[in-house]
Amino acid sequence: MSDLIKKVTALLNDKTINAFIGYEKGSANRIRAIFVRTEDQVQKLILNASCTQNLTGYLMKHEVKKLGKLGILANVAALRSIMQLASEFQIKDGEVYVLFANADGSLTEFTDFKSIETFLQTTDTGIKSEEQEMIAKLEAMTVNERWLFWNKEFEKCIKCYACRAACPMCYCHRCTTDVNQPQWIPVASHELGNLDYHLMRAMHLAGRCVNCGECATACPMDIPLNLLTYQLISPIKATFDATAGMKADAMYALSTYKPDDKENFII
Amino acid sequence: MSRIGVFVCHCGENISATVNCEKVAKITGELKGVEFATDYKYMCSDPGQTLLKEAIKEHKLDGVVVAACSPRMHEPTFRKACAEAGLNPFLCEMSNIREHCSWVHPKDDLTTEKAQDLVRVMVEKVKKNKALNSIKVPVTKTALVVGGGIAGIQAALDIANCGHKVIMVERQPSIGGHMSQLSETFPTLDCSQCILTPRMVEVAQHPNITLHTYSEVESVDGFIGNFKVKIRKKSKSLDEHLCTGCGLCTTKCPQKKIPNEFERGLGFRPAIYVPFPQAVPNKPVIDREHCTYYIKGKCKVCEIVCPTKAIRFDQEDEVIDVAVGAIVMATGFDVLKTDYFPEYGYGKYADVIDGLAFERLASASGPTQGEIRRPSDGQIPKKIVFVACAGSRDPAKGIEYCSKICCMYTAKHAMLYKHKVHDGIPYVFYMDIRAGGKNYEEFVRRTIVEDETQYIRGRVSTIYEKNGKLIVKGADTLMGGIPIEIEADMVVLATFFAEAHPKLKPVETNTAGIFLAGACQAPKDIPESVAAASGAAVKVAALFSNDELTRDPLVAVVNRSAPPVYSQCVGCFLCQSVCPYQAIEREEIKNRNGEVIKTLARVNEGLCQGCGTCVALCRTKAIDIHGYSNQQVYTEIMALLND
Amino acid sequence: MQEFEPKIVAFVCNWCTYAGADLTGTSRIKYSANVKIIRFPCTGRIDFMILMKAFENGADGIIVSGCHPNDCHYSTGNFHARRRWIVFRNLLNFTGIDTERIQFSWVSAAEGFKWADVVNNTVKKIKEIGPYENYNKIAVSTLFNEEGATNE
Amino acid sequence: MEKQLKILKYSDLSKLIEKFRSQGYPVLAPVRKGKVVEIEQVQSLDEIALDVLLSTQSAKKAAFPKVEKVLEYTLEKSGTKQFPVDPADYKETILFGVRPCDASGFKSLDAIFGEEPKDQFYLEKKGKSTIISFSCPVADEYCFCTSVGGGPGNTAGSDLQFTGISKEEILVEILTEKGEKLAATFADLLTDAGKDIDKSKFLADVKVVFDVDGVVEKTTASFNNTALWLEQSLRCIGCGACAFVCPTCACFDFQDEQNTKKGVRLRLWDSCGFSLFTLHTSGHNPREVQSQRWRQRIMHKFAYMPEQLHVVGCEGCGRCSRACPVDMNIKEHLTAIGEKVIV
Repeated sequence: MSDLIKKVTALLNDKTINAFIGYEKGSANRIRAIFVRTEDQVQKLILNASCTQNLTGYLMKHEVKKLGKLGILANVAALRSIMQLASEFQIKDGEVYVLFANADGSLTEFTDFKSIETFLQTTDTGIKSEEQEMIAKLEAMTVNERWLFWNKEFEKCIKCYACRAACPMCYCHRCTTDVNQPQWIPVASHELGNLDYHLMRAMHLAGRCVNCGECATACPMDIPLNLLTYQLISPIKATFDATAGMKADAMYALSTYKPDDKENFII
Repeated sequence: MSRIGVFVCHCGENISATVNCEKVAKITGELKGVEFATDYKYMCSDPGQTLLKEAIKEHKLDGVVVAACSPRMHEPTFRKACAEAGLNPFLCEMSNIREHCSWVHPKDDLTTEKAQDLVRVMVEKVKKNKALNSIKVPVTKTALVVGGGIAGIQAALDIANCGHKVIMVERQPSIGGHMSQLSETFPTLDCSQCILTPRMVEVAQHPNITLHTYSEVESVDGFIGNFKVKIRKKSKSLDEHLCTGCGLCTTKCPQKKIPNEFERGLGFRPAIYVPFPQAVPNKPVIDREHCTYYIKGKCKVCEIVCPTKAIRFDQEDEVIDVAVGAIVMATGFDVLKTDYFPEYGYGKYADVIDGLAFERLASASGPTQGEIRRPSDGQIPKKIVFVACAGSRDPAKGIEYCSKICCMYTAKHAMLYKHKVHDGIPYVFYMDIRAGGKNYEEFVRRTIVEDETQYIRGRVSTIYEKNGKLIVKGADTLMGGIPIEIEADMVVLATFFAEAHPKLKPVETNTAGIFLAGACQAPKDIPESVAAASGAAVKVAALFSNDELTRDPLVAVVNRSAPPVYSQCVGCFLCQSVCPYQAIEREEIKNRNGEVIKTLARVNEGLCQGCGTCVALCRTKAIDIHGYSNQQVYTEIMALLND
Repeated sequence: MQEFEPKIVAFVCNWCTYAGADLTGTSRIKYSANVKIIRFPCTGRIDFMILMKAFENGADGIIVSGCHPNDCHYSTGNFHARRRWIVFRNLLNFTGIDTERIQFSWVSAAEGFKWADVVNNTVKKIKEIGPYENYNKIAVSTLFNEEGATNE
Repeated sequence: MEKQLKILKYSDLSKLIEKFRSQGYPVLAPVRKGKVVEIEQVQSLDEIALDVLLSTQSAKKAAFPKVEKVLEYTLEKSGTKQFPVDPADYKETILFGVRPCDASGFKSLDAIFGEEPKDQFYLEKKGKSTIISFSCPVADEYCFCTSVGGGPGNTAGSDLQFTGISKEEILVEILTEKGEKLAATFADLLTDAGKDIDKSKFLADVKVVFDVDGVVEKTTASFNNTALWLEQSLRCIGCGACAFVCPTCACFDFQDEQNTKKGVRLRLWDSCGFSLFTLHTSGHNPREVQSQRWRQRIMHKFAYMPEQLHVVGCEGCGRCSRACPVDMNIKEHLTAIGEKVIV
């Protein structure tokens, strides 16, 4: 019996939590979320290198919340999601029991925000090198080449909103794109509607994205959506010294300011 | 279906010289929803406004666009006219076809087309306008007066005599301000204390005035009519109710050699002290920085000698919250710091003093009992130099404007000196003599002619000490700029004031309900300070003459809907962190059991000033702002770009 | 061939730039008629989507202007706006949208001359760059009377 | 009509596409785009990805596009002027290289859009499409066509079906008059096939995993089984990926896009998985939670459509499961429902 199964069994037994969000084996070698409440379900829990999904989006889901006090198996991105959600008043301290899976398979438990913050201070939170390379490749293009690149990518979009549904930070009940007075974002999945939607979403995630990559993973049309928000991470860090999801009481980069913020384009 | 009226103003020829106003009216009259369109010579004139009102009634208009000058100029005019015709004033918009069109473009088709575009934008906008009602906020009819100098005293008494409550806050242990330091006042040479003291007492005894001395304003929140102020009452180490003001403690205090601020450092005071004999309230405070007990933990002589046992060493600062409807800032001034005048040796040579210090020397209640004796050795100076414009009218010192009152007080100083030291010679270096005011010119003349003061037009370049004398070097520009050198016994600098500008968050830029009085605004002499104070008091009284204030309802609002959604708001409160007015509040939605089921943002419309920063940031578009709503601006963009 | 007359929208705050443009008028300083102003209470109010809407409705260029830093009527609106533009420009640039077509400026109520300069220089620049064809290809107007536009 | 069998050489496929093009037919076929495969207009055979298991999206967009203009209008002072789009204004089109489940998926769409009032936009497009399907030589574990009455060589809905029978030859089944008419245009490339070709030898083996009638019966009876729907849908994040790749999902939304002068009315895909799908203006939402939406999705396909339209709204293509970001596997869920004892 793995440490994880032992731990979760104990948590459920002593009623620390009512349900635990973890991973189970899915179809065709996929890994998927499981909401563990019973002994049978506990036995299905797995933990391996393929368990990369950021499960925190489920913490915002109505019917999952209804299961009672939740525990969650978290990776680094998930910890940061929790911090960012906390800073936006969506999760209260102590509301969620967090088990973190270390690289060696051991578990660290977090019962409060402070300990997560401390942990994150010494943790690598950067984006992957291949993502960095892709961004660099795009940045090396001309403006027009980039336009054509994204045009081609957005053309594929079918507005299924899987990116939004998978994103832990897209917890709004009514997204801007669902607002129709005025209809800021065309509902239609034509070129303009797609561009508007993805620009809007990227902008709303600027300074909030914790680079978990769920949007791109979720996209059935294989659009590299994560690059849009990832690209903004380093300028926001460099210009405003802000990184999303590092502290539970952090100020959002775009709702604060410094009188001497630097720019070079305003005349 | 809208019924919009378009009124195109010629503004005489200001608009019609380059814009074809008839054409603008004709073309925009064809827009969907426009019921009536016309052009007229002067829309803002009486007949113009009548035309507007008649058209509203006749054509049953539900929206009005006036194409004329800048809305910053006449928007209130036309909104008022609409209201008089029974149309909600917020259904009226203006297109700026003068400042933004006719005045900046040549007479050609493009200019007329631009005017049409600008009108079309407003026609489409006004279709999305909503009838709004002005916001009413109650007025707390208590005024806060910050500063207990002559301006503050005057303002407080005037407001109190109008029947309103006043709270006065003074930083020093006593009210009276700088005027209490003055010896005599120009141009009548009345005794300053004699005029001031009765007014100070009147403040203390006035049933409508609450006085907090040795206190400072810590924070101001809120808005006109409804300020919330925190006042820190610094500990006086004294039970004021028990203290009779007998003064025994001040005479017995072993710590006696503390430079006296009131005397500009020319005299000394003990650690427990009353700043000056006529102080109001006439009760001492302990200066904890210098008190032996607070420094060494031993002494308590004052406690021992106090007949009423009023000393309280463990007393702490008290912070009180008060609600006021208006604030009068009468924080006065400070004399410019000494490091502004290194070339004059100010702060370096004991006998180079500023004007206020000279007032103390000349004062009968001052450190020398009114005898002019120089600080260094107590000798009576036989040659004295007064330097006017020290620091003012001098860009190099950062202050380009005239300090205005120095000419008069320098003349007064020279005169007082001559009256007290008959054989002495007063010199005055000046740039110009600015003696505008009743009996002022005569006063200066008297100084020059009767009191034989040597007026030299020129600037002093440097002052240095040599053999116990102060060498004053300057030039006489009326004598072709010949160098002048005077061996003086004492120098008085008519130094500039550093006005104590109010710095109040969060209302530092929007000061509705906050008024300025006295020298905190600009250099003023006593009559001017008093006049400004009375002016501010009238403003306050006018404000307090209403039970409610009305203001434009162009504020943000968070949408609400039926359960279970309640609002599009998800409660991320990013709006709260951008709001410069703390106008975003948290509203908890509770179920029947009293459990919180949702927390929403809510706008306090009394606090909101309508900047709309929250609106731009809201991801769910739950916040919108009246007058510049999402619908309105979106429509404006579409209308502008789709002709 | 007729000269290209760009459509340029200016989004300005009421207190500084709008008043500055009023001053340009009262001072009778001439500038190009291509630029038309839409008034906002504050640059803080200007949602980034407003810029997108301008392009998709056919604007060739955009001016966004407000109070100088520290001079905001609401004390901090322009600071927030500045951050927003710093980020949004990055995003636009990354998605291949031509940020040369957006001119940001601070124009105070006293800078009537500056406003005329900002307008004239922007018009000149956009005339050089030409119509915004990339965006025009996907603009709202393409939905109208376009054979097969919806039939994939 | 009676089915005709012909043989076409692989080497002539290129000519075949050229022929279609030269006759002016737009040809829609699967095209590889990175990891996804889209059905798009092609000019030549090289563009077509014939070796893929399935296109990412189904072929339904040929007759039911994701964005479809139905009306233009102008906002005049006198009122709104309408300029309806003529549904008949659509070219005869060839849908080439799609799978049998795509072709048979049109049965469901035909039933839905063929109900009164008939949907001319769909019916015109569908009527003008000739479908050439390719039977499936391989399948993956998401496929379950055989469980819902289809199969890798199912010819329902196809006008022509191609089956590779060797490296050189393709068996061509001419199934409909429309197919026959089209086949006549390339008769020169066809030779007669022997009657003894066993097509099934060339098809993938797709196991039957549940009894569809049992699933329909049990789904119909499970409306009030909230625990079942909740348990199955806890993982669901409420996106529309499943519906948008589905060959039979037909829900749509109308949106007007307009400026201050004119506008267009668009028909757009919609999904019952979205919370917004049933949201009333009042704020009330009859399907408030995701389990109710999931129930709707399953019941629509396996209870309401069989009952009202006499078709099962599922072809077993498994696209929804492949596209699902959180691995909601419909085959697994249907199997579970089939096994469930209804109380």
